[in-house]
Amino acid sequence: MPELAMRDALRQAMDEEMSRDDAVFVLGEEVGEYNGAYKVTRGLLDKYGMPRVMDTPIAELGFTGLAVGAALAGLRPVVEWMTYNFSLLALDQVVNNAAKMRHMSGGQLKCPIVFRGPNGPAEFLSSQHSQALQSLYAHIPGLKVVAPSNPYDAKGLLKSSIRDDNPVMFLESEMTYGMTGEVPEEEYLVPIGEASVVREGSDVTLISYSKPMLMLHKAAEQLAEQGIEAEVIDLRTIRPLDEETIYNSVKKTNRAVVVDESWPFASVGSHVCWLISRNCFDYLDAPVELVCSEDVPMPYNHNMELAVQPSVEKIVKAAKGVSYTD
Amino acid sequence: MPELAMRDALRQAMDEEMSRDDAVFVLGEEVGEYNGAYKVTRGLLDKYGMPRVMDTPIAELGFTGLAVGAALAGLRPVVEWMTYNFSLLALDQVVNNAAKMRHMSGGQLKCPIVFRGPNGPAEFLSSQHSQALQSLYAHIPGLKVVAPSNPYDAKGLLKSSIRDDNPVMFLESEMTYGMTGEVPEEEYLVPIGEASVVREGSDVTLISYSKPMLMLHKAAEQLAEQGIEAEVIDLRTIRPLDEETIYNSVKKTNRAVVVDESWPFASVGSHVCWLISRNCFDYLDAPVELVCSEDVPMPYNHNMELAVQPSVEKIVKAAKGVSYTD
Amino acid sequence: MGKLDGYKKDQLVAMLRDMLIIRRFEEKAAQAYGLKKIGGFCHLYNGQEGVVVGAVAALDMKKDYLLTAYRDHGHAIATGMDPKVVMAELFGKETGCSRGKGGSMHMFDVEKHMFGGNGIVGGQIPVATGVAFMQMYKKTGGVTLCFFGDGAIHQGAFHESANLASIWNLPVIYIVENNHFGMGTAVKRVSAVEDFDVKAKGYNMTGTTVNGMDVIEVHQAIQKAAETARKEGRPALLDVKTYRYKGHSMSDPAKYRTKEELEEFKQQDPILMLKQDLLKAEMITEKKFEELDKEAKAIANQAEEFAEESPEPPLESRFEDIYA
Amino acid sequence: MGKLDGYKKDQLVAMLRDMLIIRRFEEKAAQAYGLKKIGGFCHLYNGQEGVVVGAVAALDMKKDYLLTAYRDHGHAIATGMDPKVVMAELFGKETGCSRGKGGSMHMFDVEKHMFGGNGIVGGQIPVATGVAFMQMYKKTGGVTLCFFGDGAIHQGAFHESANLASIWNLPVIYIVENNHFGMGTAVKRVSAVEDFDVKAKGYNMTGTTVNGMDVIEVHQAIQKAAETARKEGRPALLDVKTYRYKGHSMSDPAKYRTKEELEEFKQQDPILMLKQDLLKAEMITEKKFEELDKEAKAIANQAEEFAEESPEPPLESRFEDIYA
Ligand SMILES: Cc1ncc(C[n+]2csc(CCOP(=O)(O)OP(=O)(O)O)c2C)c(N)n1
Ligand SMILES: Cc1ncc(C[n+]2csc(CCOP(=O)(O)OP(=O)(O)O)c2C)c(N)n1
Ligand SMILES: [Mg+2]
Ligand SMILES: [Mg+2]
Repeated sequence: MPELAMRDALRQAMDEEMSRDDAVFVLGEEVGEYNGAYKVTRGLLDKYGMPRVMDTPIAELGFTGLAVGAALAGLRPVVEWMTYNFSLLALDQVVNNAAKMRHMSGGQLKCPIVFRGPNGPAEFLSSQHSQALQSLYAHIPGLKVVAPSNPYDAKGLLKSSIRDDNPVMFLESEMTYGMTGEVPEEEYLVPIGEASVVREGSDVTLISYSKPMLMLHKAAEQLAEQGIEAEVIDLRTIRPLDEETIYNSVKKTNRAVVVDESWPFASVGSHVCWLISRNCFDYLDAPVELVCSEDVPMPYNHNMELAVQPSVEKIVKAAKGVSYTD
Repeated sequence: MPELAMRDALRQAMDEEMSRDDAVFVLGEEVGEYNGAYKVTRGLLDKYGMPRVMDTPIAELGFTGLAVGAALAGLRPVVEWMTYNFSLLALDQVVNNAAKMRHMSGGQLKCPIVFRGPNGPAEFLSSQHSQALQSLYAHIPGLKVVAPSNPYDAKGLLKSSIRDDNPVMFLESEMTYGMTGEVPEEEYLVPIGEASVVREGSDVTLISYSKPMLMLHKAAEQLAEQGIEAEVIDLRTIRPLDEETIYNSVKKTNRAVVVDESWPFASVGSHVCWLISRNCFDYLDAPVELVCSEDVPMPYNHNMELAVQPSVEKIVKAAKGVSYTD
Repeated sequence: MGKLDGYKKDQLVAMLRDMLIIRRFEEKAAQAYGLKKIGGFCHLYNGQEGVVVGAVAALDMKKDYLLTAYRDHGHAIATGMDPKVVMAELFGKETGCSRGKGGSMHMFDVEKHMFGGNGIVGGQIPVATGVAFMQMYKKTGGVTLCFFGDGAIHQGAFHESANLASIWNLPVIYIVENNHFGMGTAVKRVSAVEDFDVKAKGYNMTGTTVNGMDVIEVHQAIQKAAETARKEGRPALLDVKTYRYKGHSMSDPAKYRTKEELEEFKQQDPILMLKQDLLKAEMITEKKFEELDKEAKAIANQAEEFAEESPEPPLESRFEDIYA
Repeated sequence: MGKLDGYKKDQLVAMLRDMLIIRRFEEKAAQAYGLKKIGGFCHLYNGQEGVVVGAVAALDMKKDYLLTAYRDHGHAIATGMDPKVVMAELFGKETGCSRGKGGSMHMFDVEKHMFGGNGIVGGQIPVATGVAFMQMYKKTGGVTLCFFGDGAIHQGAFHESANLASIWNLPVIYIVENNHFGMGTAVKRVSAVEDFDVKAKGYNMTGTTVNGMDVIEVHQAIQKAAETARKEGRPALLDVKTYRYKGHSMSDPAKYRTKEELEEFKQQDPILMLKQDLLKAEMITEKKFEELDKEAKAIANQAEEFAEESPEPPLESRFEDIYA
């Protein structure tokens, strides 16, 4: 299978869906002539022209709401937010229109729209530009939230998201756009709402999604060297959450560590921790642990910014903690 | 002690702080000539005039950011959002400026500002106007989040919030503005960050904040009739959370039910559930239960909107569930 | 009498009829609200009928679209929605256009291109701009009417949308229903300019001031704007002066204005004005007007009866209509 | 030669000096970035020096304030911040103005009334308007300069703020640093109008177009606007045309523009232009200019050395500076 970088896998997904369906179009800041701030939309303007690819002014609320209207009227917009940090300006349109139009119209309307862009900590950006905002979106009924960790899933999930008739928040990560992985030449989809067990193990379940999955793999290896066999789960979709896969694993391992780049309070991470605590109550040999970003705004200084985030060491430590071997 | 309605207790707090400190001012839609959409600011314009009380255009992002700037420059704004539903338009200014200015300036700036208004379900308003949004704000480091349930706490906490040198999200509830309670004539403060045990009990701990506290009291009474003595905790402040008071209670009762008007996913409620699950692991005789709003946008029809929210019946049922007596 | 030149009698009578139906419908809704058959916010349209009726009369709702704010009963009826399903929605019934999920602020009829009904002030402006984007994208030749209030124009959503519509040549017509107040706030207290048409220049757009109490003037202004939008894809901004006779919503006693001001506008009532014009032109008689009004009242009554008799939505339906 | 009439030599030389320091500082920063001493976004100000230097020269920073976006090194230095603490912040060091927490986009000096440095496009506009609100509230007689880019003006934040400033008589001056591009996007591709001054009318505000390559013209325009703001509390909007010589940030090769366009603007370089004016007026000599430039380079070098030698912030400090 060919190896593709994440950004190219994402582009392929958009490209294929755009040629499959004229209603699919891409809009956002710098997505066209500049080929994307992170080059994810490279070549799409050349290939499809306007209005299939639209460079927008810096007006997140306006172009997001415009895309919602276009979706309600029959198009299938893919909105690129240059980063999710800027999506806060557009939140009203996502929460009050995209997520609710179907509901408020008693099922008459549907809103097939994808919001995508990098989310989560990057490097040397300070606190306004390095936020993991998935917990805000995961809280909202009416949305789906997808967060792949590798090129294969990214392509398959983005294609599914574009074909989905609901608003999908599609979370990427700046730090992994260059990450490569195998992507088949033939067409495939990865269904929304299915987690995947990416490593089997018997002693502890490690759960995460998106960029931190890289750490989970490493942590699992280190743990294996120390005699602890970790089962590793990549959630891939946050909403709807594949609870069954999680519980099946924890009921087997009796221990769980959830890893999340978010701040802790009212987060995806702490929610998953509680779900396990409640639904595997009789199976748990130790409290479920959360390894998350510290509850502070992201500093610019690199040593500090690394210190506030999850790390392989922190994950290993937590896994040993719940295994009572530290 | 005189009985005061919630709205009057809140107004007294603002009035007292405005006369105590010239830097305190109130702004928002209809807060002046109209005396507030819910009459919480009644009389303040008459008493203090402009610019102490400023009626704003309908421009939540603009006037919220303006208030942040005024706070950084030495004033102490009290921003009224007509309801928290509309605060989503202003979220960027709260999250990226109010909560982070001190951090980004390396501690040079401070941002003494209060954002207040009704939050949570009201009646017959459909999905855009009946949202409990505390989980979004509770997620953000740099903010404090306060949510009183009665006039006494409301007044004391609002005064503390106005005197606090940090951004405070102050959550009220439309449905309880008319609720009366005792409020002393002499000045007092209620400190931010302290929960209160409002009923002692030995069998199960019921935890909530804001409007649902009314249900907790009733539920505790019904449970008592059935031989279950509930300890009832009013969190009063969500961030910073008074974890100690919670754990002390649960370590005694060994059972907990958390009640929250929020949607479940990544919520204040599920977070508190996880904190208890983790930190009282060895004390829990049953999984911690969450009684929250159902994971759906709020419908307009009254029977449906009641059905999606927490209720005394649901709380009693959950408490009996964790007590294994249902 | 040049004013009605070029109009067919049927067309004018239809406008009169629509305004009457909306007026009588709102009166019925107010009554039902008093009886607690309707709850929550309920923003009545009395006095403003000329705006939406004049506007919709200039459209072809097969290819054109309409979006507005929460003061939307009139818009629902003007686009051809059955007053019964509108009233049933107000009653929160299963037979309501939104199955009882939306209520007063959220009237929708996707077939009739009535895309709501939005409760967030200014929230519909980018969305309407997006509907017009679809029209440009698919070259449908349609236009989208985007109604909002004098209070809404200060929202960033307007500014961002207007610029987008202009640079992308979107066939959207922004209609300020300038009823002089946003809740209790008079326009002049919150706006740096008196007439909003001056804002249009900042987006390289045509701006026009229109007397919204005169349905004919509205009709002509929209017709003109729609033609430009269809032919050249140019958006437009219309500041349509009107007045609401009732409080902002059912709970507002409207103490912020004088009786005299209200009376002044009632003298120019859009229904009365068109009636006078038609009487003068001998296109209707007093008797015909009475008949139309009687019919309007009957329609409102039937709507109320239908709503009253309709079933409550099943409780389980609260889990429906969320994901497609 | 009327242009410099009324100016004292010292004042003009100080402006020249400030522009040179900023230029040399940015060159040093670019170098250090290449050596990975600085990371992340780093938006250089080369070419735009005339804007902030001309503007600040018109102010009294004891009572006036300044806020800008992320392209803020020049603004920091112009307001009198020590280039050392600015460079140290770029290096993420404990001695940086923001203790290494803010980096390139977040230069602050509260004492000097430099209130940042904001990374959200348009984010500083309401905040600056609020600082001016304080000035109105306390009647300080001060004004607030609010700088933002040609890309930022399309944000709703601008629209909402401008209306607020106008209705409340806030002494804020909105300065568009119109460097013709927002990242890779030329103004004309995203703006419905070519000159932004036409937008001012929509807020009942004065709008002016200014040549930002000419520090004297900027100085005079700001002086005039500041006077009106101080005396009458009226805000103003200035569209200041300028150009950035480098890419948007360090990672941008700037392929979206021609070499010719860049060269054209370099011919009008604000430092060169003022130098010529001063030579002509015999206020400086070539030698004096060389001295000034040497001094500027020395300041930039010292800043770099200071930053290099400064300690890393203690890791525990990540829990500090969050709550007061
Ligand atoms: C974003 C937002 N802010 C505030 C409100 C509360 N609110 C509802 S209607 C209204 C006044 C709107 O006035 P205008 O736009 O003139 O419309 P009108 O009611 O006069 O038709 C306000 C402030 C809201 N619904 N949404
Ligand atoms: C709200 C928001 N959207 C997008 C960005 C990404 N971004 C950073 S700078 C920039 C271009 C801004 O252009 P302009 O306002 O002209 O300022 P300039 O960089 O030219 O000084 C963009 C899109 C951002 N930082 N904030
Ligand atoms: Mg109005
Ligand atoms: Mg620019």
